[in-house]
Amino acid sequence: MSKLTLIEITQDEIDLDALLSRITSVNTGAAAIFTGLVRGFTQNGRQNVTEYLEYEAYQPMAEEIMKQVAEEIRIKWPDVEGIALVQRVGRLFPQTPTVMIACSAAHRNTGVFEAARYGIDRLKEIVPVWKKEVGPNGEAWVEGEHFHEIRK
Amino acid sequence: MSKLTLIEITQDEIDLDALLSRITSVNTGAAAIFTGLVRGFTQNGRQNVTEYLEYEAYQPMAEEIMKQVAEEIRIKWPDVEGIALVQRVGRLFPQTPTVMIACSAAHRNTGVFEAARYGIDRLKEIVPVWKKEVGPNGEAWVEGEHFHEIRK
Amino acid sequence: MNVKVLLFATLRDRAGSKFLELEIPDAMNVGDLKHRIATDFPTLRESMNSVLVAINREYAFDEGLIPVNAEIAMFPPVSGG
Amino acid sequence: MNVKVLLFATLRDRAGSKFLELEIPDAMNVGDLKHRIATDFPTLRESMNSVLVAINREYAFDEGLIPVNAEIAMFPPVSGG
Repeated sequence: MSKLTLIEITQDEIDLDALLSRITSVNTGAAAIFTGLVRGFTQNGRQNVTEYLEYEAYQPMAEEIMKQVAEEIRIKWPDVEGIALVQRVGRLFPQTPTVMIACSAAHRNTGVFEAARYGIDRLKEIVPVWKKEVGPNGEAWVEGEHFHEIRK
Repeated sequence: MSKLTLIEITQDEIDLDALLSRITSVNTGAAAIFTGLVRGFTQNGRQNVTEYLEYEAYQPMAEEIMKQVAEEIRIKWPDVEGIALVQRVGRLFPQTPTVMIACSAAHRNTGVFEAARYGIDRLKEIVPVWKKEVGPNGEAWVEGEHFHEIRK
Repeated sequence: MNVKVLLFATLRDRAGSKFLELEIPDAMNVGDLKHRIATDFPTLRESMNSVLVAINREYAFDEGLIPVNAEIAMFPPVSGG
Repeated sequence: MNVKVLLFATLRDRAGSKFLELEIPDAMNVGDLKHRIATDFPTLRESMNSVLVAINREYAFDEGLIPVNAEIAMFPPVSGG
């Protein structure tokens, strides 16, 4: 069993196929992947148009915390073999993947779905990354799902 | 809300990024993807090496049943927006993705993980596709997880 | 009436052909068709115990009647994914 | 001792700087450092209510003491993904 862990904070486009291949071994039969994308149009009480999101990370700590999340997954789902956690940063436009979590294993009944779900939940909870939303009415930092301030 | 459904039986390589983009709209914020891959090495009681798998489909019926699976997903998880179900056929070597299910939605708490899981379970249960395993000791049709006959 | 039965996977290999052609009475049901094939095609006899049957690309049960001009297919339990 | 506090997101914008430098007593704890910043940097006062603090790239609580030569960071609740 090959335990491959891939952690990345990157400015580059997320290439799901390439990332998956990096956590695939000759034993891999199944992979569950989650990806989050920039929404161009949201409704939080009011209708809201996003031109782009600007992501920033406290990179060295974010990488440490992402490793910690991968270790948590390994303890909870020991049959998971490959884990990839990738956060893209920089200016990201609607319909662009911003984050990906992939968990691979020999079979699908090994917790790969639950592990990927856990991974994205934990990432959004504790990894030091922030996004600022820029739209026609100005820009706003997004903090824990609510808008903290709006400036033009 | 854009309800995009993509059903494909193909000889071509599965390109997760391209397929995802085809079920992504300006409302999409999350996607759960499952992919199955050819294992090169398995243990079903005995150790077993796979050179390749040969997949075949009863294509027109397989497409109909895949559409039916997508409709089942829409009934069970009405917040799912995009659904892709792709089965690759032909000669597939170890570490190659053979199948993909992707479910996209505005947010991750819409059933996208459960829907992708349901999709692959149903596909493996009812879609008329078969695989023959070819290895150093001959070839064998795989039928419902057990080997039905071995010939050299 | 004359019917053509498409075969897949092990069934095709055992029959040595991608389909069977046979003459059946009108309004025969699926179960009787399976019996008939088990009798007429000895290499397929064993397969008829676990065979799946589709009529016009939908799964059919033994009681289902075979309509005129139907697309009939027989195959083993599926193993895709 | 002299410490440097890295700032991110809203905190950086409000301070108008990527970091703060200040002189603190040895063995000051995180809670006291937050109070000190709220006093010395009025634009960050409100942020100190919900700020997260990391010492050497690990989350730190108010009771945690600030070691010598620590990498200290302050930032708002995370919003990545």
